[in-house]
Amino acid sequence: MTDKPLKANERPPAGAEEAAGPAARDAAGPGQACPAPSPQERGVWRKIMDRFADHCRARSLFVLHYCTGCGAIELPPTITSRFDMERVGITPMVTPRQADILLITGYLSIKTLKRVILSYEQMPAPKYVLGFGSCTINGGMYWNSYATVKRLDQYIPTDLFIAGCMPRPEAVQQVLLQLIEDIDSGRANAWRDYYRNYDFYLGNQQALFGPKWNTPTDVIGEAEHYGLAGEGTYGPHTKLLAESGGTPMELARAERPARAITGRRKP
Amino acid sequence: MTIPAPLDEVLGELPLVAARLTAPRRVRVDARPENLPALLELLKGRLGFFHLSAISCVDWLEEGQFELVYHVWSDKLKLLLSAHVRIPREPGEYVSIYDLHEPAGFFERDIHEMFGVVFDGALSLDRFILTSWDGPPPMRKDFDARKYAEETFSTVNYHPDWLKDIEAAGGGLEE
Amino acid sequence: MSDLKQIPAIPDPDAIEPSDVYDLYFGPNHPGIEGNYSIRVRLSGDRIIEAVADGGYLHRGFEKIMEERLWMQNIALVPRICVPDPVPMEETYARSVEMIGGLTPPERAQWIRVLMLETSRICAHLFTFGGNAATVGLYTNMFWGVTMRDLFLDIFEEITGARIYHIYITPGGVRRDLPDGVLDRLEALLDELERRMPQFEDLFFNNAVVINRASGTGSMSAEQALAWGATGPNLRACGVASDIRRDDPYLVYPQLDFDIVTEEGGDALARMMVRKGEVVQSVRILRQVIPRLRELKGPVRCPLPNPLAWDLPAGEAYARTESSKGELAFYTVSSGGPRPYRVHVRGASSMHAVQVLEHLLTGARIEDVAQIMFSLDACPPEVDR
Amino acid sequence: MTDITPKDKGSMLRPLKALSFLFREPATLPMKPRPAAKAYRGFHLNDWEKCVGCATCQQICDNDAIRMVHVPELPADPAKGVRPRRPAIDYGRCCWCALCVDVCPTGSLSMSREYIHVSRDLDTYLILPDEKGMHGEPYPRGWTKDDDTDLLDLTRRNMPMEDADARADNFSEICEGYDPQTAMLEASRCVQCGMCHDACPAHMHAPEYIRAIFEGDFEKSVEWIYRTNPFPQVCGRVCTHRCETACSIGKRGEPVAIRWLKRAAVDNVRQEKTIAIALRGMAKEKTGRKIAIAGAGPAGLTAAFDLAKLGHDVTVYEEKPEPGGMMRYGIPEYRLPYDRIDADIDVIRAAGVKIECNTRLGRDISLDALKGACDAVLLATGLNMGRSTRIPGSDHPDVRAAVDLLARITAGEEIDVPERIVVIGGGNVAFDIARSMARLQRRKYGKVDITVTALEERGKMLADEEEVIESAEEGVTLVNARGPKQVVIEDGKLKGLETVKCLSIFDEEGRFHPKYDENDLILHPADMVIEAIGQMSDVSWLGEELTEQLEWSRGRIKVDDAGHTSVNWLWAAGDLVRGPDVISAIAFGHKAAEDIHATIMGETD
Repeated sequence: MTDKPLKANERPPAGAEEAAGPAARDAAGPGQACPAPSPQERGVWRKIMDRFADHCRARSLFVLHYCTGCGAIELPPTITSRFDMERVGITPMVTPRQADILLITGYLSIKTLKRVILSYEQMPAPKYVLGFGSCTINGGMYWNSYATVKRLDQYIPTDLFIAGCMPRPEAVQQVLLQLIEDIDSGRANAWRDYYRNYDFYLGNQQALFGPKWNTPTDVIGEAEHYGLAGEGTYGPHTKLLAESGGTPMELARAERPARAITGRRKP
Repeated sequence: MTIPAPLDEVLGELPLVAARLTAPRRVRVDARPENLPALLELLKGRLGFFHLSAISCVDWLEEGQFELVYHVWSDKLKLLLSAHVRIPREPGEYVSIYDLHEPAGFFERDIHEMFGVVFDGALSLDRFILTSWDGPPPMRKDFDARKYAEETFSTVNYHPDWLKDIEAAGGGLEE
Repeated sequence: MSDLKQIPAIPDPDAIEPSDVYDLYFGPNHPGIEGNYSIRVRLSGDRIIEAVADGGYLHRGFEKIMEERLWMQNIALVPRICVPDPVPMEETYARSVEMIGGLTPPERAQWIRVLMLETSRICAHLFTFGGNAATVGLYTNMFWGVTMRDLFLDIFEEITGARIYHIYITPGGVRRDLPDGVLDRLEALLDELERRMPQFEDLFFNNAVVINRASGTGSMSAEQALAWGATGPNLRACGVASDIRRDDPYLVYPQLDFDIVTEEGGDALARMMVRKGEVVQSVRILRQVIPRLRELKGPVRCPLPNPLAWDLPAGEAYARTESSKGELAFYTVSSGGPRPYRVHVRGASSMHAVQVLEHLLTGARIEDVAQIMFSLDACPPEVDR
Repeated sequence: MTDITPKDKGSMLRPLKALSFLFREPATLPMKPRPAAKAYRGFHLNDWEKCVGCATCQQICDNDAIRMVHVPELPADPAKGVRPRRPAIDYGRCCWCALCVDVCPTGSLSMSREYIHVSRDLDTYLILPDEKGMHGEPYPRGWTKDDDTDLLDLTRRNMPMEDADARADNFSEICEGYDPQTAMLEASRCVQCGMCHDACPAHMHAPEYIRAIFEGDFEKSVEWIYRTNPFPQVCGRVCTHRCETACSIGKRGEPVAIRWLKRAAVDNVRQEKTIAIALRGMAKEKTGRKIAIAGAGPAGLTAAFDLAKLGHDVTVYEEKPEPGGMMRYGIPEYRLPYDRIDADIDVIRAAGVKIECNTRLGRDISLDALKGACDAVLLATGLNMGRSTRIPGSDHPDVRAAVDLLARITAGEEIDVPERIVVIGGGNVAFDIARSMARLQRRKYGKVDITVTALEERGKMLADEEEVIESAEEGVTLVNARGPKQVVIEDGKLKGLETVKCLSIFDEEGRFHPKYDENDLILHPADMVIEAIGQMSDVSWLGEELTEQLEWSRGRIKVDDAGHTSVNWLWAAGDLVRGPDVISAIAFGHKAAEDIHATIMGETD
């Protein structure tokens, strides 16, 4: 909610463009999964290890237990007896710190988006984001609403989208199976894009939350740690972080915290 | 279909604008702003209109008025009474009825948030939904949600292969 | 009852050492929260001094965008307002439009609507069973509840063409007639449900864990419930026999024979008992509706102009429905145009999720928060709209 | 509730109960998509054969999810109401409500039972649906349009009409017209797709004036009508309504009664109000230019009206005693009452147009004189001479031309009505004269004996369907697929018409070249044969000099699209140069007026 111009349609710097192999088509822009690092970056042994890690990782995935929108109503059926996802090692997890998958189940109000980004940044890499239904793709039913964001992939990188309003449990099954396959074959690398083009995503976030927007996670530090920091990581928006210096708690307080509307009236 | 006698009697005690039966078990009362609280108090005290179902607000931009509608239900009469008052859009201030109906706390807060109406003596006018909103109260008629959405959010600019082919042939998306 | 249940007086905030008092953000990302909702609690030890409901995470500005869409287009929008129980939304909107336009749906359509409403009530309650059981650690129950509900969703899919968002009830009737044989399948499913009810009973309502955890938790008196604006099952759990299907009847409910389920005590257990009773009553209603629909023939929609050229006369209507959560109401205003001038949604949970919840949480213990919220069956999207 | 105690405080064996569930059929389903329900609302299907690109789906979509795509290789046919456009669905917006399916006028849209699409490529979420489905795999059809779900009203409000015996012996108007209420109901069927606008030669704003009628604002409706057509009374009655042929509602049901709605609009507005509305946008000051128009038919008067509104000084010269041309002298009164024509012409007069009747070019006033006096001359004299079949005996005095008879009936002259009449021709004119004579016969003899011999088969008649039906109701006999062979004459007296079976009308190139079966002969006994096979123009008044100057093409004056002849100051419009019906003449009049204005004003500045 600020007059800052929106960066949504701005192409990110070259970080995401170095497309290779099957993922070439997907490197079209921000939010699309960007390709795995090219061979010269990592040694053969490391690559084998990566493959092995991916292979194991794909067999046990925790879904963050966060019902962001109406699509969440189809999650209980998906994880319980009828469409039992535990068959493929997928089960809900209550804390972001131990979750691998973040399901964005439909529309995101601006207020929720903040919490989603906080949760996403708390999740340890590699992490995967699935967009449920029309609302995450292009606004869906709420295309002309003042309260919901229209494009998920402008704010956090998204691995897979699934059509539907809302998607049936079978569809959810399919997207999860697809994700498993992508992880196994090392194609699910959207999370790298967040580090590679952090400035782009941060810019879009700031366009909504104001220039003082900040999170407790040191994303740039992590980017450097993963060796993913590129020219897309730093930029005009990341500069603002230093100046803002507000923690989410402070920002939350800045959100005029409500008082209870029950009990005795405050004097 | 007529207004039940006891209700008619109570309504007679106040200088009201009008009262009529709009549907089965639905009575519309147009009240003057100054005597609406008294009306609700009478109804609650005498005829068992205990349950405040909702407070609705309608923004009549042309008339420059907010219309506040208090829907109260009486289990005794099995009747839903909608009391309408019109207050000037500017400054848009009215009295709270929290002391009479506790649920009003929520509705007044909501109306304040969505229309910017200030209720004197309301329990709390804190933001509940739009905590980080700094635009005008969105439910006002002069707030153009679509324009706001177009300015604030970006949408996908599709360009699939089949469309490229059609464009090559001289066709394409129409506006 | 263990003395753990004896809730001491709420400590006076000023008397407490500041170090002893702390704020806790409970949700929105928390399994104990139904939907995307948040409660900010101020605790002294594990005792809640003050609870502040914090909603708006699911705000989509429904009332605003409905003003921009045609009367008929809005039928696609309304079910989204409350996900777990969408049918009453469609019904209430449709009825408010009918009241303005002076339409009366054909009789068959009215019976079909009742069928939809009661089936949806069963689904919603089964869902709540699951959630509520999970809050006391009984996951089997959740699995059963959700799976049972899913079988009903199959019936919905067959009738309406969608599992959750049916977009089936339109102003003037319903969109299409029932497909052949669906009534038989529904009846068979009801038998199955009745067969399973004792097992639910056994596993949940008759379970020492549940009883010890739930009885006395988040209890309110009838006076409090009325004063705080509680409606629906939550109010009936305090012994108040109030039900819009009886008091302010709509559709063909006057012709139907059912009881208003009430319980004493107004605590979490009582609320769940009421829901259990309502499932039984809904089955009873459906058992009356199905044979009626078998013999009753006729149209399911009254003729309307094409939706693009459909202007409603100027007017207003306040339609109320007894949803699974409580009193659901639409206040629709038409200025005589192709679109609504104003639609105000009175979500059934708007009281339960905010002030009732805040009241009940004050003085409760932190481990009871989830259970209290689930037992109120508050539906956040209804509050945020 | 605090005293409640569980029935059993949980014995140790309690868990064993679980064993009873061991043998229950598991609820878990195999890990693959189930087939969806019969009426499932999955991805869209669109039958491109049926779809006409009317974009009604786009209008109903509440999510702005449907956008029309122009596909060049598709056929475009405004007359039939077909546009080369197809809907594309944005699955980043769609909510699967299927309102587009329910509202689709052609019923081409439906939904499949396919519901899974997973991709990270956003471009795959914009789909141009066809019969093959989202991913080209065959899935059964899900939600389709049926009588319950159809949101459109496919039956038109019927027009109150005099029944056959009430009308059979008089010339009073048959159709009584819609009352405002019925008109509004009929207007509410329109989906505003605009096919009618494209199909109409004059491109009338039908969607706009229908919408205005639906809103009950008949004056606004008349205003919209007068933007493109100064003859609403006429066209509201006798227009060939190509708009209704194109109407997308007519693809499955009865098209919206656009013609009757136009009539209802003018019928429900007072004449003086109509005049006031029609003259809106009238030029404030005169241009001082003078323009002469020959022929007060639809083309000439339309041009006159436009030019007058532009501030020119316009005079129309008409040979007949009354203006209106074929509208008055060609169309019988029971279809188009004369006072209705007058009503339209009064509006045109009110615009300042001077109409001088009983003035024939070449006889009463010469073209040269006009050339000298005016800046431009427009010829719109139409086709006023009946064409002859030139079959043996067609020169007999009892072989008449339909147009002459019709004109004389209109003029109120006494014409001899024999007992038995045969009409040659299958067009509207043939039925006009047949039905007129039928009325006269009924008056004279109390019975009707008229045979219409049409070259075409019943299905391919040129005349409007209602003409054929109504004439039958009035006792006119129709004989199809008969070509005239000869008029049988015995000692100077006409005995009847001999016709021969017609096998085909057009040859391979589609030229008019009928083939006959010479062995299949029928004699239709009659005392009078009327030829109604078309008209031709009499341009003798042009004079040799001008006839030399002008370029000709196939017997007609050669003009460009705007009616400008090869002679600089001379324009020609209407039937004289191009046919065939009133609305085309009106359209032509507009074009000519525009061109004349541009040209003569262009000369100065």
